[in-house]
This record gives sequence, C-alpha cells and structure tokens, in this order.
Amino acid sequence: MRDLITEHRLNILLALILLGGPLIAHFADEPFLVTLATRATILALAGVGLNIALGLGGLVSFGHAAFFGLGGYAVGILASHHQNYEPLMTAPFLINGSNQMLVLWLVAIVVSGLAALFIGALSLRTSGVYFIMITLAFAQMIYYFAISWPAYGGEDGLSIYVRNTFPGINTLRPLDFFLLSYAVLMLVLIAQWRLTGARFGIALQAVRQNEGRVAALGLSPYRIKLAAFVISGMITGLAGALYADLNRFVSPTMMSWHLSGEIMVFIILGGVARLFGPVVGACLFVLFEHVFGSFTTHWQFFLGAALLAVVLFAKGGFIGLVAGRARHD
Amino acid sequence: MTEPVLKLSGLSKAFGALKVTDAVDLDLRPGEIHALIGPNGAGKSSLIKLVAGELAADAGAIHFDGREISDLDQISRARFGLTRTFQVSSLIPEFSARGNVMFAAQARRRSVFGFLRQVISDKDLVGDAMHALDRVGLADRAAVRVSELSHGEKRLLEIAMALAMQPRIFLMDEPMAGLGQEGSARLIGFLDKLRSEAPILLIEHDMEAVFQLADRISVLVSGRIIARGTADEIRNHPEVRTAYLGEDAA
Amino acid sequence: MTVALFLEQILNGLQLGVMLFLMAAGLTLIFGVMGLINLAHGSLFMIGGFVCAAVAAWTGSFWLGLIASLIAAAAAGALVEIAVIRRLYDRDHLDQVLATFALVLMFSEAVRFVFGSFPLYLDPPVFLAGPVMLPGDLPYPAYRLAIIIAGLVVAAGLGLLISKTRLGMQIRAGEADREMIAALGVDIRFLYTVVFALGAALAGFAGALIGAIQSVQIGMGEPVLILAFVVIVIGGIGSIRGALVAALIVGLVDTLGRFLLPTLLSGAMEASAARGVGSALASMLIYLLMAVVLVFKPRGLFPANA
Amino acid sequence: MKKTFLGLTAAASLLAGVSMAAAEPVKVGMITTLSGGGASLGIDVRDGFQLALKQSGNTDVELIIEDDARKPDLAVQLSDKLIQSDKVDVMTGIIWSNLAMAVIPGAVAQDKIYLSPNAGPSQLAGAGCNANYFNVAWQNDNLHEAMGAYATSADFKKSFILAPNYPAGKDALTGFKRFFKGEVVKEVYTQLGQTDYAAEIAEIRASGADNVFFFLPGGMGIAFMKQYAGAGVDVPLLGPAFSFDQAILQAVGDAALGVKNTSQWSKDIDNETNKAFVESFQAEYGRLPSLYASQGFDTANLLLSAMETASISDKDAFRAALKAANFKSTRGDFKFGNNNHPIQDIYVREVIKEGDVYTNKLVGVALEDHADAYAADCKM
Repeated sequence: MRDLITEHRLNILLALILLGGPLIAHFADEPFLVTLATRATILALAGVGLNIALGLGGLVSFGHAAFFGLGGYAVGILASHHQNYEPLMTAPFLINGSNQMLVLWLVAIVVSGLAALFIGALSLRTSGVYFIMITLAFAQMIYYFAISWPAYGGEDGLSIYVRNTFPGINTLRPLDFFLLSYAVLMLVLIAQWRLTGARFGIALQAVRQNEGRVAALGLSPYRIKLAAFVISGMITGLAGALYADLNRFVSPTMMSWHLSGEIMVFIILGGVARLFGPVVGACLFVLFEHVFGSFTTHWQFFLGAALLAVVLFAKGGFIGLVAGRARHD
Repeated sequence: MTEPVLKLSGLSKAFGALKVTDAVDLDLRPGEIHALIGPNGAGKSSLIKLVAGELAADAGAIHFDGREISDLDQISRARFGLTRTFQVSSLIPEFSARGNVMFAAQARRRSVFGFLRQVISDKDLVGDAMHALDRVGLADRAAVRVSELSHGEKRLLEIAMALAMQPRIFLMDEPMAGLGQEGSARLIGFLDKLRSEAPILLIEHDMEAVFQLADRISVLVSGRIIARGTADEIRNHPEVRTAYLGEDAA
Repeated sequence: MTVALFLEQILNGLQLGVMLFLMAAGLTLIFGVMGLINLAHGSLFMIGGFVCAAVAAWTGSFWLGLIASLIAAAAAGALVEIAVIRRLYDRDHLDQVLATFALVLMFSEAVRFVFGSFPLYLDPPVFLAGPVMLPGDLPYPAYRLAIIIAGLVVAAGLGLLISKTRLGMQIRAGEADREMIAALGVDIRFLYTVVFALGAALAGFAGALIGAIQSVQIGMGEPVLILAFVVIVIGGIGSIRGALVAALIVGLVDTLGRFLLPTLLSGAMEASAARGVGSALASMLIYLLMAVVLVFKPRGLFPANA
Repeated sequence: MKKTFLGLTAAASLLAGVSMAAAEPVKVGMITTLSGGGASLGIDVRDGFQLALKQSGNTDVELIIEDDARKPDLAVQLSDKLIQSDKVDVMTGIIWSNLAMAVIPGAVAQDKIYLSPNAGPSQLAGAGCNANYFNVAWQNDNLHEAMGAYATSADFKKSFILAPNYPAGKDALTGFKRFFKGEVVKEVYTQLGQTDYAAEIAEIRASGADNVFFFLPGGMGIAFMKQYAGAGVDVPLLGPAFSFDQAILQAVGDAALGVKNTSQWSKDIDNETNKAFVESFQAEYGRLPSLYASQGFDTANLLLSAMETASISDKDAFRAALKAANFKSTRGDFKFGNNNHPIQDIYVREVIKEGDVYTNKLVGVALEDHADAYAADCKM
C-alpha cells in the first residue's frame, strides 16, 4: 500500500504545483507563463480523456485529435454565428449561436460524444492493431472533411476574436482563464478517480486485462469499451472546446494525426493509466517545446529521442519513476 | 426422473476436416455431477466452449431449462446462469483475489454503469465476495493480487468467482489440474456438496476424483460419446477400457 | 466525358494502387512476421526519395539513384531494426506506436538537417520522360506506365519469393507460428532484420519511383503511410495478397471518386457547390469504403491466420 | 529636423510619465515558418529581413525570431509570448493566410503593429482592415488577378483552372476569373497536399482548353508540373509566382521552362535597390533571392524608414510614417492604398535557365498600379 499513498501525495503535490506556478507568474507579471500553463492544462485534459480509453480500457486510439477538433469546432462555429448574429439553422426550429462557455461546452461534449459513438461502434468491432489504424483513418477522414468543407474556413480555420464568456469571471484575463481551465481539469480528474473505483471503472479495467473472462461472466465487453470510448471522446472534446477559447481560433490542424500522437505522448511521458499521468506528460511536453524550441529549430528530433528513451527504458513514465508500480484492488 | 437442466442433442463442430464434436447427445440433471472424460484431444474443451457459447456449433441444438439457446452468444448464455471455469486460470491479473470475486458478484447483478459509488465500500459486493472466498478457503488471501497467488490458489479463485455468479449450472474445465493431492481432496469434498446448489458438468483428468464424484460419466473419444453410465459401469465398459483406460494405463 | 478519358483514369487508379501496394506490402509483411506496427515506414519512403534525388543529382543517373535508394532504405531499415525495433517485438502495440512515432519525428528532423528544408529535384530518366501512345490512340505518360509495370513485377517477385524460396518459407512459418521458426533452427534475429530491411527497401523503392513525379520533400511519406494503413486494414493485416487487391481497389476508388463525384453531384445541386462538396466527399471516400468493409468483414477482405 | 522631432516626442513621453531612452529601440517579433513543410518560404523572408537590417547598420532594432512550424495554434501561442512576455512593439513574419488569420486580428487588437511580409487574406483587406496592419507583399488575389488580365491580353479563350480545395485556393480562382474575359471550360478543386495529379491532367487533355491556370503552392506545384510535362500535354501553363520561386524551380527543372507566371517582383526589375539587393543576397547566402526574400527585405526597409521619422512610442505618428511608405522598394514604385495594402505594378515573368540555374525573366507588365478588390469595403 505504500506506493499508492506516495502516488496519492504526489498527485496532490502536482496539482498544487500546477496551480502555484501560474499564480507566481501572474504576480511576477509574466502573463505569458500563465498562458503557457493554461495550454499545458488544456492539453492535459485532452490526455485525461484519452487515458480513460487507453490507460483504463487498453483502447489504443490513434484518432483522438478528431474529438479534440470537433469540440473546438463546436465552439468556433457557434461563437462565429453568435458574433455575426446569424442563426445556426432556422428550420425545423431556430438554433442560435452562443458565446456562453457553459452552453458551448455542453454542445462540444455532445458533438464529440456522438462522433465517438459512431467511430467507436465501428472501430470496436476490431481490436489490437486494426483498432489503432482504424481510429487513425477515421480521424483523417474528419480532418480531410474539415479541410475541404468550405463553410467554416476550411484549411484556414475559424477565428473567434474574443473569448467566450463564463459567468462571474473575465475570461480575457490570462489568470482567470487559467483558473477556469484548471478547475475543469481538477473536476474531471476527481470524476475519473471516482469512476476508476466504481463499477464501470472496474469493469473497464477487467476488460483490458481479460476480455474473455468478462464475456464469460455475462457482461458485454463491447458495450463497456464503447461507453468508455464515448466518455473518453467527450472529455477530449471538452478540452478541444477550451483550446479553441485559449487560442481564440480553431483549425483542422487540431485534428491532424500528429496531434493524436502527441496526446498519446502525454500519457506515456507521465505514466499510462496513472491519474495524473497526462497532466505531468502535457506539462513536460509544453516545457520541452518551449525550452528546446528556443534553442533549436530541430527540437522535434530531441523530442523524438526523449520519447524513444521513455518508451524503451522508462515504461512507467514520470509517475512510474517517482511513485513506483500502480496498484489496483 | 426430473427434467434435465441442460440438454445437448446432435451437437457437431468441425474445423476443416477435423470433427472435434460429432453428434454429441448429453444432458445434465438437477443435483448431479456429470463428468466428461476422454483422452487428450478428444474434444472435451471444445464441447465446453460450444456449451458456453465461445464456439458456434455447426449442427445440433442446446436446450437450457427447456429453452433452445443454440443461437445465443456467450454473454447471453452466461446471463442465463451457465457459468464456466477455465482449464487454465483466467482471472483479472491486476486485481486482488477479492477484486476478482467482487467483479463476478457485480457481473451477476449485470451492473456496469455505476460511475460514482466505490465498489470497495459496496457492502453487497464485498459481502458476496468474502462469502465465496471463505467457502473455498481463500478468505485470508482476499487482499492479495492475483499475480502473487500460487497456482493452487488461482484454481480455487476460479471456483470462488463461479460461486459468486450463483449459477444454474457449473461448467468446470479441469478444476483439479495442478492442485496436488491435498488440494484435490478438499476440492472433491467441496464439489460433492456443491452439486445440491447447481448441477456440474465436469471435465476432469483426475480419474480418482471423477469416480468419487460423478453420478454419471460420459466418455468422449474423437468427438464422439462412446460410453455413458455410472462410475462402475464405465470402469467395466470394454470399449472404454481399450480406447481410453488402456491407453491411460500404458 | 469520353471513353478514352475514363480508360486513362482507370490507368491512373492502377498506378496509384501499385504505388500503395509497394508501401502496404512492407507494412503488412512486417506486421505479419513480427507483429509490429511501424509508423516510421513513411520515413523510409522519404529516405528513398531523398537518396535517389541526391545520388541522381550527383551522378546524373536516375538508375544509380534508384539503386542507391534501395540500398539506403534497406540499410536504414536494418539499422533501425537492430537499434530500436528489435526491442519492441514483445511490447504491446501502444509502445510500438509511440516508439515508431518518435522515429518519425527523428527521421524528419534528421533528413532536414542533412538535406535542408528545400524540396529536391528528381526527374524520371529521359527515355521515360514523355508520353507513349497506347492502343486506341490514348497518350499516356511513359513513366507512369513504367511504375505500373515495375509495381506488378515487384508484386509477382514478392509472391515468388514467399512461395518458392527458403526465406519465403521461413516468412510463412513466422506468420503462422512464431515459436515454430525457432524450433526449425532458424536464426530469428537475423530473419527479422532481413524482413524489416526488405519492407524498408520496398518503401524506399516506392519513394524513389514516386519522387520523380512528385516533390521530394520532408514529410512526403506521411499521407502515403496513412493511405497504406487504410489499404492493409481493408486487405487484412498480414496478407500480401490482400494488400495487393486492396491497394488496387483503393487506388481506383480514390482516383475515380475524385474524377466522377463532382460531376455526379452537379446533377443534384448547383455547380460550384457540387465541386466543393464533391471534392470534400471524394477525400473521404476511401475511409467510407474502409468503414463499409469493416462492417461486413472486421478482419479485412483476406484475413491472415484465420 | 530628426533630432528636434525625437526631442519633442521624448518631452511628450516624459509629460505622459513614461521614461524613454534617447534613441528608442524597436522590438520586433517575427513569427515565421522555419521547420516542417514550407520552411523555405519562412527562411527566405527571415534572410531578406535580416539582410536589410544588417545593411542599414541600425542597431536599434531588436529582432526576436520564432518558428511556427506552420501550425496555427503554435503561432497563436508564440504571438501571446511575444506580446505578453517579450513585449514587442511590431510583429511580422507570418507566411500562411490561415496562420495570419489566427494571429493578426488578436495582435492588432492589442495595439501591436503588424507588417505582413507574405500573407494577405481578403478578410483583412476589406471590412476587417485595421490601422495597425500593413501588408507589404500583396493582397492574396493580386497575382491571380494579374494572371487573369494577362491571359485575356494574350488572347487566350478557354481556360482550365485548378487550385486546392481550401479558402486561398478559392480566392485564387475567383481572382483569376475576375480579370479573365474568356471562357472557363472547367474549374477543378484538388485536395490540399495532393501529390498525384494524373486524374486532373487527364481531364485537362480532354477539356479542349487553350490554357491552364493553376494555383498549387509548394510541393503540390512541383508534383503537378513534373507530371504535366511527363504527360506530354501541350496546353500552356499559367500561374502565380508562388509555384515559380527559386527553390521550387530547381526542384521542377526543365518541366517549368517557358511557363508564364505573374509576380510583383523579379530579380531583373531594373532599379538600383533591386540590383544591390540581388547581388548582396547572393553574396550573403550563396543563393538567388526569391520573391519572399524580396518581401522580407522590403518589410524591414519599410520599418526602418518609419523609425527614421517617428518614435514607436507615438503610435499615431509611427503608423503615419509607415503609411507614407517612404522607402526604396526592390519593386520600384510602392505605395499603400486606403486599406494599407500595396498599390503596385504586377509583372509577367517567364521561366528560363541561366547556366545551371532555373530562374525567371521579366516579359511584361500585367497590371499597372494595381490595388485590390476589397479596398472599397475598408472603412479607414
């Protein structure tokens, strides 16, 4: 049990660092560092989404950028309609755009959830390497669609210009928006922590470890995996919604296969199936990009080398190194 | 005589030219242990898989409680109360012993979509699990991770998971395998009492155990039932002696 | 639309299919024998293109470039197999994906470091530069015809290699049962390196062939890689025959879709909308094809080891 | 004059409570594409810009260069960094329209001056124009419009036009059609990043067109021209300069020879500034400059010219100084229209081979003193 307590303490410590760093940066008048931390927080949220499918369920989705992008586009499209005072549709009933984050988030979650339901329902008929390639291919399909569909900017993407609003705070201030993103991340992490120990989480972990056994016990692995995939897609979609507001811009690159790979990289850097794995991974990634990127334009080479080293020699990622092996009951 | 709970009629399965199950008729009545024996490669495990629904039969029918279940998949059959144990322990390796049985108890409740309540504080599941573990004598090993259990303990955990499912029929695929003398003896005692809860279709290599436990024995050779009867009848059956016991003795 | 145009488009579809086959064959071979999913396959395609362009520029001979690209891609493949890939065979697919993703990043930056950020020049050999007249007075680029023929020759050669040679027997044994080949006394480590280098050489060959009519630039392998994934998913992962059939299907569907869809749609909607929607749909077409195949055949058209 | 002016603004700043050094440095943030696909364009812009700074001997410009890897989200992040962390005064460098649309509206809204050395999306030229935004290259449609005008004047009647299926591609075809008076026999949108044009080339052959206008930037254009030459279709090609810069021509080779293309710049435009620029660029970097390099060079010189007459702390004066465009452009005459976009001549060039190097030579002027089609929508 000692390891578990260490991981628990480590998580709290990490949560405090992620909160404290930007607060210090804010009072030191370094608003860009706050923005950087916000980026890490939102990417972490995308990773948390994938971690539910990949870490808990063993579903190696190589297409999560699709949900990230769909979440972003849900926000971008509704916000642009709101800005232009054009209803989204008039028949059969009137739907207006919105600039309320809460509304936009809900839409982003629903849209990415539906997409995950469709993609998952087909992809989960297969497993293993087929699943990896099919999720990748579906994400590419949505990516190409986003590029060639002319209505919302296509390849150029779609600008929001002004961040959407959230009751009670000024989202334009870097610190306010960071705190909002941070709060969302923490809420989702708490939800994931509860879910992991609840009946659904148990069933999902059982499916990952021994699918045949789960079926022999009369539970449908397919339905469990599909539900996990949808939840996972919804969380990554929510992250996409926040990311759209962070950049005040969405574009098809949010759906590119490189981003799908990067979301996976967060998880492996931090530690697969670890609650805070994607959080650590995303922070390391953003730091890496920022620090190495300022030294050399070839920073991606070093990112690749670091990733390779982690995969080959440090399987548990950062949290595995610090807190040891994960335990389950 | 009471109606059989499980009835196989003319069940056949072939892989290419190889007939692993050839027009098998077999039934299982309430309160009995029906043992299925036969030399290696006779098709015993395939038959269990056909009954459990892991394999689809080419021909024939399976009736459960008078209802035909041949077209149902493995999951639905498990929900009807056909619970199998595996020849090679098939457990959830990262869970503790208790975790495995609790999951079986959860599966019996067909409950998947619980998102908040922690199973570890779920008195029903914990209670069911501890009861089942206690019955097989694993209560003091409840918190140990499966990967750290001994082989014998894993075999018992298989049984405990099956118990937690509270099935209508047990399909047991070599539960004694690798248990050792003492362990086998204890399990024999346990199964002897278990048959009153639900009938058992038992595949077993341990002839000692089979002759002690079985109400009826069916002998499977090359996918066909060549003999059926009580322990004594089988012991003295000439075909069995040549086809099976003779071989075994040599 | 004339019959000649339609025939020409079918040839174009075949040529795309043949090129996809060269990529997909290596991928599916490596997966079939070693159970490895290799994202860096597109990087080997890129290496083939760059080395062919560099050597052709240096020596003035496309053919020397082509040979050099085969050697370079095979060598890079063997090197990567020995240094990295070898450690991944008994890892799960997640590790394989991430490690080979890391290799993609490293290869792209390394090639940029060596060759710079500018696209390289590579032309087909002079005697294949123009069009040839096909029966029926149909002019068709000689080089594309050469690609179709080269691809089919490679496909046949690969078929012979696998069905007739000792190496092929070992590969087949490896696909059927990995423990088996060890029991046969085959040096597995060597066999794996050879198979990986063979797959890499096929990718490098494709990169060099295609480099001469496209642009030799960083990242040129990535779109092809993803199409090759679609091909092997449709064909059945691990099946060379499936890869060939699926590559030709994908090549034809993609080419004809891009050509026909905008025209077909213009019957249903206004012309400029039809062009936009048509080309948007055409870019999704092969993925839809893949989805349909999966609904009916989750393990592809020619499932391996079924 | 200059000293007095600086003194005055210094006094004004002091009055406003801002401390200021005598010669006020200008912090310039350059976000451009230095890695990944299309890096050659960013490298040219950067090199041209730095060459101008070096030649001026002006040490008051502090240049911070960031690589966007052609990723819009990374560009936005870098712009946040430059504004929030480095506190730059002026931004520049972006190559691609989609990155420009992601960064520029936000940057100019935060009162940063943005000098575009390459992208000129129509949104920023029309209703979305901004006093802080100056385009030193062209509005996106310009070169396509010029090609439409040239095709008309060269007596072409039937045009087959193609571009990638994305907004800049649609703008390109719209721009061409705006000035082309003949018939468009077929309009084709290809997939962005497409590498095989066999299907399109087959259609061109069958179309009966007497010219082909194509806008396929970067590797797409290389692939298209090589395949076009291989197919032996003899319909003449026309295109904007983007597919004919130095880097691309070397990769295309003979297949590009003789193709007419439109550009606002060419290395043989006859003026002193341009001659000196071409010579010094070659001496400095060992390659011929491209139009992107000339744009980077002009952008830096525009900035330097404004610094001569105004202080960055007085934004209005600085903007006025920029708008005056009082610098020697490599293109000869250069002035800004009401929407801060160039009014300039656009030339027709032809691809030739000089020794071993493929390059362009001027063959005429397509449009004189050309402004863009969106200026009227700009309320400025």
